[in-house]
Amino acid sequence: TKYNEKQIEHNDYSQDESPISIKESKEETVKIGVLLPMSGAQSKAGQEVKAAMNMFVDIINESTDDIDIPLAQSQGLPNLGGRKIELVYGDLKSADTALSEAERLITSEGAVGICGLFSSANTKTAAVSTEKYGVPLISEGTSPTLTQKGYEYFFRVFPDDTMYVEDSFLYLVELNETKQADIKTVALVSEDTEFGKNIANVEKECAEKYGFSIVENITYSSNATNLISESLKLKKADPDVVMMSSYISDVILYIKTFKQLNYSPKMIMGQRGGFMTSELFTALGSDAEGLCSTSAWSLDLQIPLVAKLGNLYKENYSDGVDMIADVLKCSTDLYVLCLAINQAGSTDADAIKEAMLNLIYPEDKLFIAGTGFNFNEVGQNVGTSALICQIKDGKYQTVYPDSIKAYDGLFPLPSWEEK
Amino acid sequence: MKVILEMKHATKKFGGLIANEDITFSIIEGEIIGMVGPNGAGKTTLFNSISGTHSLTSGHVIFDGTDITKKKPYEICKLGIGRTFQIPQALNEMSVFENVLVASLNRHQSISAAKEHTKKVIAMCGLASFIFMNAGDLNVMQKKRLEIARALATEPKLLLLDETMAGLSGVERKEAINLIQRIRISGITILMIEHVMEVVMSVSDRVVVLSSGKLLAEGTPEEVTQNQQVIQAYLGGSVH
Amino acid sequence: MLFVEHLSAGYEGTPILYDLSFHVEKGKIMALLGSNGAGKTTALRSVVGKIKPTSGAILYEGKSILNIPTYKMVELGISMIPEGRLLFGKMTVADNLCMGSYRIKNKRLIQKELEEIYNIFPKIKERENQLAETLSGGEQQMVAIARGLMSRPKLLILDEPSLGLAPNIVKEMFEFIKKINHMGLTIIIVEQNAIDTLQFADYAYLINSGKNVLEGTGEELLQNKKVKEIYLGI
Amino acid sequence: MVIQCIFEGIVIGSILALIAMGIALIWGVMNVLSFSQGEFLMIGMYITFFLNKKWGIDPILSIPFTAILMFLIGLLIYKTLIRKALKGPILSQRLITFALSMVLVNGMLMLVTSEFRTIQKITFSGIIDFGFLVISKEKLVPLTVSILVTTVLFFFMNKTNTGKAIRATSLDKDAAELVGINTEFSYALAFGIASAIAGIAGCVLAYYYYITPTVGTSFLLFGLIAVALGGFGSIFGAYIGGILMGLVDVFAGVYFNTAFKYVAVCVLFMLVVSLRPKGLFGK
Amino acid sequence: MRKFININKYFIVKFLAGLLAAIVLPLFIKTPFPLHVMILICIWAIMGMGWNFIGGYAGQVSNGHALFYGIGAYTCGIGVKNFGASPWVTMWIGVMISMGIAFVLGAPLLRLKGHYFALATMAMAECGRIIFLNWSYVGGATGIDFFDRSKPSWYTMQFTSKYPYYYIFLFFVALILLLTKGLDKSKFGYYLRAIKANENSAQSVGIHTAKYKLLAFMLSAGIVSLAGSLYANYLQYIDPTVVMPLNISMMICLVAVMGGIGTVIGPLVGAIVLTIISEYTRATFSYINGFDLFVYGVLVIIIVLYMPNGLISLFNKKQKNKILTPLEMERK
Ligand SMILES: Nc1ncnc2c1ncn2[C@@H]1O[C@H](COP(=O)(O)OP(=O)(O)OP(=O)(O)O)[C@@H](O)[C@H]1O
Ligand SMILES: Nc1ncnc2c1ncn2[C@@H]1O[C@H](COP(=O)(O)OP(=O)(O)OP(=O)(O)O)[C@@H](O)[C@H]1O
Ligand SMILES: CC(C)C[C@H](N)C(=O)O
Ligand SMILES: [Mg+2]
Ligand SMILES: [Mg+2]
Repeated sequence: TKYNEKQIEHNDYSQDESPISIKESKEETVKIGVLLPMSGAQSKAGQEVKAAMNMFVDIINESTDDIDIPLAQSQGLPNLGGRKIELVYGDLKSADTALSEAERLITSEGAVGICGLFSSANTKTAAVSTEKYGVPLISEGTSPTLTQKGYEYFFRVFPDDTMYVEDSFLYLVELNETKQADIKTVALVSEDTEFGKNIANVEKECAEKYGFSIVENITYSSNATNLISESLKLKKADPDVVMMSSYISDVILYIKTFKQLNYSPKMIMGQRGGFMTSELFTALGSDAEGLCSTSAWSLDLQIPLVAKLGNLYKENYSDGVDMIADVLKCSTDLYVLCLAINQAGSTDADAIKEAMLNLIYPEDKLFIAGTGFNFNEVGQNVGTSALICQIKDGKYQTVYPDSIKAYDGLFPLPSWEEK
Repeated sequence: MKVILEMKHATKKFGGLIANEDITFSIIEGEIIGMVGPNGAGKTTLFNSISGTHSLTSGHVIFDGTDITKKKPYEICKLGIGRTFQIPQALNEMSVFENVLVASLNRHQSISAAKEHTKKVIAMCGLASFIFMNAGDLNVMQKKRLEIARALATEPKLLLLDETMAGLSGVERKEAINLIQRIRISGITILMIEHVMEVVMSVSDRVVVLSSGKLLAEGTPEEVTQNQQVIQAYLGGSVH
Repeated sequence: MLFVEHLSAGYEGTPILYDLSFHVEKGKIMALLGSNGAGKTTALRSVVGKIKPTSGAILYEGKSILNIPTYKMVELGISMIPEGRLLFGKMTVADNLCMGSYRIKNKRLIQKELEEIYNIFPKIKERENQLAETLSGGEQQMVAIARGLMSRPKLLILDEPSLGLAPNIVKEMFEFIKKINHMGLTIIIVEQNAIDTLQFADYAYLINSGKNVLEGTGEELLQNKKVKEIYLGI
Repeated sequence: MVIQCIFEGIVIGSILALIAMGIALIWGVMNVLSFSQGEFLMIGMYITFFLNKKWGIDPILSIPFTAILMFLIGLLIYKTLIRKALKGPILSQRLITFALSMVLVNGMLMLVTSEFRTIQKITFSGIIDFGFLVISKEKLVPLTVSILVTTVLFFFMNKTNTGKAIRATSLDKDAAELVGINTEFSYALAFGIASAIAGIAGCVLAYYYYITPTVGTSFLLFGLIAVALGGFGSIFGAYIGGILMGLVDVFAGVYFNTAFKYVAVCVLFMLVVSLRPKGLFGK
Repeated sequence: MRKFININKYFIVKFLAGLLAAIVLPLFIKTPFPLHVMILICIWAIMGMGWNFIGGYAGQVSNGHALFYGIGAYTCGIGVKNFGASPWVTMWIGVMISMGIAFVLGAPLLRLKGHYFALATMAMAECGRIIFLNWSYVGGATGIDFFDRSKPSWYTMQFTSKYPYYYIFLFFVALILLLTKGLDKSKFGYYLRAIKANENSAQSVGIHTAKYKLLAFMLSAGIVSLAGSLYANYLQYIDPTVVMPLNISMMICLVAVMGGIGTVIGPLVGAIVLTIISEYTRATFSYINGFDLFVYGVLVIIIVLYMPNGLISLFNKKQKNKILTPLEMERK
């Protein structure tokens, strides 16, 4: 098969490996490289991820009895003689710094795995380094292309864009069926970098598949100073659902612009990014009510561990900010990596990879939606599943799938005057 | 007697202002022509039209048989007209030597030949002690001398000098007159604007007088200075 | 009124003036002569604080003005008309003149001064609303002088005012300088037009290479053989 | 739709014009292309934000305070940095303001994090819906303020003695000193005023925009272009340049393509300056 | 004549010594990060030297060279990805395309002066970026990664080790350094400097200013494009935000200005200092949000403020503004 060919290629790629050998770290700690945006508009999200990662590091390094998940009760990684985890940070400014920072973390800092807050573009370049040095890279870059490239050391714990988008449309279908929502038309709004462009493509396919017609397909400049013309076009097209993939700045601007133009869409379905941030609440206040976003986790999941982790985070790590799905996702990546290292009992990349592919995790100790951590050969966790949240009372509340929903989704949204 | 420059009905307007109006005269090879006239008469404007800094509103400039009315300054320079600016335009960040060198490159392809030529021109213009000086730091008179040097270094057939003698003391004037005569001997025709009548009188073969944009008089220095109109418009009372 | 004693000055390590002294009495016209590059302009610039002298003293009305910044000179009553004009090219002629009286708050005085100046230079009035940079060289020189006068100075410093002016204008200007001098203005003038200048100057200095060479009343210098030979070229 | 576009275009243009005004002033007087103007805008927005958060002061009411505070900040930056930079070549001045903007953005990031904030308590809000035109009251603020600022600045620069002195300084520093103008003061004043205008722009922008340390950067390029489009040295030109860009932005987005609306703006700019190398109103 | 050869000899000795040092230095480096920094230095040096022709020598400060950088990068990327062409060939095609674009856009834009030119080039680069971002043939926002193992490394210029990159890039640095040196004191160099000093008077001494400006613009576009090609091969992934952002345009200037514009080795010096500052502040200070860029900005300000003529002014204190005495004149 295609994949096998690629894998073979990669095998000999790693054989004629660079002359620079990485020393097996003999220090006490196991170092894990964390790449986060430290400056720029996304650095707040970066900070939150950092805090959440610190929480997991503390859970692993200290014995934390009240959180009943593997590695919590012991100190450090038991299979490595109790060696502790240490995070080494790198800055994500752009895709090319992702490459050099990943490299620096691996070669200069001795990181045995890389995780962090990545966009797909940054993941791609970071993967150039991690593949080269044979170091596991766990990223929530959601572009499906990442798992199609034949990367050997790449893993994704949560869904990719196809799953998210598919879920969004399934939700629309459900609304039509159960609530006679009569949704026929959608408009696609996506920012013009990799993140938005990819999602728009998947959305187009899905819309066709589920029989929705696209009445407007807007690509906009992600550093736009205004989104007037975009919003005017939407208002004119008046779709039943606006599907958006945007970063936080644009989400805020769109919602404000909609309001100023007295345009109230019946439904706004966001694809994480800006729709899955804590800043949404502080910036938009009540205007954020009713926005939907795909997600893979939510504080209202009916799992006791979720609330426990959420509280621990909120009280000790984040100055009272609630845990957001994307923050949990990235920090869970770190946790999963630690699980694999522990299971492997070594920091050798191939051992970790092996452990990753055969990760054993007690199902009763899960704190995410889905069935667990079962990675397929391309590095995608098949045990994960997507869900959809709507903002209600200043919180993300699960509305789909039915099995785990916290409340009945609101459709259509009230107009601005009624709100 | 070969006519080297010919102005035919040259007119230049700036918006409503007519700076040059229907000016016709010609210059013969080897001559030194003085151009005088009240301030604002349009002398510099005429220079600018000849050298291509701006183009005439109507009329023609014929140089050495070619119509150069619409040509660009660098083309005109290549054809053999060198000019100085009334308000010196030195290449400020460069040294005096480099200033002249750049001009020498107009006729010399190789740097070393141009350097040799530069040295000659600099010596001729008495700038030798300033060669390493930044042109921007020269004082006004020195800049004017540099202007002459640069114009000369392009090896022109016709040299346009715009008030290069202003502000020279007696001895220096003598030197400058000397320089001009030497330039003429080397076969260069000169058209010079000058307010210092002493200089105009002593070197020019002919004098052209402009006033309010029009050609007021033309003739030998003596003729012109006797001209009542000229005395009234320009010289004011007696001549010295 | 102004005493300059043992002045030494220069540019970034290039000394130009060595031990130069001159002075001017109230109500008199003093001329500074010297060949090109002698340092006349440098001396005047030192007086108005444009360059910091390395040593020496400058006393104006009995007080040292060595460390006073240039812009305060106008307040003290010193106005300089620089070599090379330095007009505000993108401003109209009227605005240029108006800037000359920047330090005067009395509108009436300004108006009066303006009228006087327009009398002397009718040409300027014609060009009142033209941008200064589009004026002819000579016109610009007139505006520069006019602007200098607008601040109603007590001491007027002129650096080669006749530069680029038509002969008839030069004559008029010299007449004018005499006139304002009679009205009580003290004047320092640097000129290459030495014969005319010496004729009306009360006192004059000849400098060379930044040092005093000769001094005396206008007449004395006019008669001096050395001046005639070396400087006037007669 | 067209009417709505015109309205929105002018509103966006008004903000750009306000930013452009400060840039035009610094450009005109000091001949510096100030890359930090966007950051002054950002700081102005934060001042407005904190005033609002602490004391509930409406952004409009905080204009005087923000303007004065920004004026002082501008003075401080002038005294510590720009004054010295002015002695260097033009290009290094530009790069210093570029580096300054980096310092300001990241300094702010360290102080207040990148968290996106908006002003919650505003008095002047709501919409008037005419059907063919929706006017949001918040947007009337930039509209009026920018016209006011332009007029005041225009009169200040052209009719008052101090304004003329600033202009004179910009034309010839040496000559200005000779006629008794304290050029240092002129520069400082001009820089201060430019910062204050950025502060005012911050106030009105904060009315309906998000606030984050990087917010100024995206406005900067268009502010710069607006100045050049209008023709530098012309305050009126900067205003028109801004409005024009706002209109092109909206119309190109609606009737051409949203992804390429900035291409339209840039191309318009390049066309205009290729035909008129000194901008529309430049002399 | 001999005099000038002497000067050249002196330069060549310095040049060879520097080259030798640059060649042996990596042998003492044990970790890849410093080598990575050195590779970046090479890239920035090439860019700085390229920009130097138009911005430094001719004084037409372009703030839009990211466009050419991007074009260089994309030509290589697309060449490898879509045509399997070797970068050794495609980078020259990139140079041609960049020069072509510089030719077309340069004609109208170079008529602009000062800040206008800077802004117009900035707008030009912005257009380029947005067009590439939305142009699906070149991968749009997704960019292209053209990692290709099916052909030999020397053919694709894709190596697993950093050493080959370093030496290839170093070769180009040396090449362009020599080119700059050759042009520095040539007619072309003098003409550009004259244009920078005063276009009006340059014209009046017979310089076809428009032509020379255009030549300089094209030359610099070509060289910057080359840098883009090389970098693309190093990164093996490009998208418009990596190779075409406004920041790159500004950084190119910064490199040249920091080192000293209009000088031969200025941009090289600037590249060394700036890259080291940039990479090491990030490696050291990025644990606090924004701190590294803050430090970086402060350092840049300090250096540019206190050395407005570039770091190079530390080395050669020119005996400027000297009025020669008659004695010295004779010796000359
Ligand atoms: N670019 C321009 N725009 C408008 N008017 C101009 C321009 N250039 C020159 N003038 C006007 O044209 C007239 C002629 O100017 P010009 O410089 O040719 O005079 P000139 O004879 O050289 O005088 P001077 O002896 O004082 O130098 C002047 O009245 C001047 O104001
Ligand atoms: N900015 C400067 N830097 C260095 N040297 C300078 C500078 N300005 C003037 N000089 C030099 O100082 C010397 C004296 O100049 P100054 O202008 O004082 O002479 P001057 O007596 O006024 O001559 P002129 O009659 O030509 O006006 C000249 O050799 C000049 O080159
Ligand atoms: C941070 C997220 C918006 C990144 C996004 N999931 C991507 O793959 O690009
Ligand atoms: Mg003239
Ligand atoms: Mg002088």
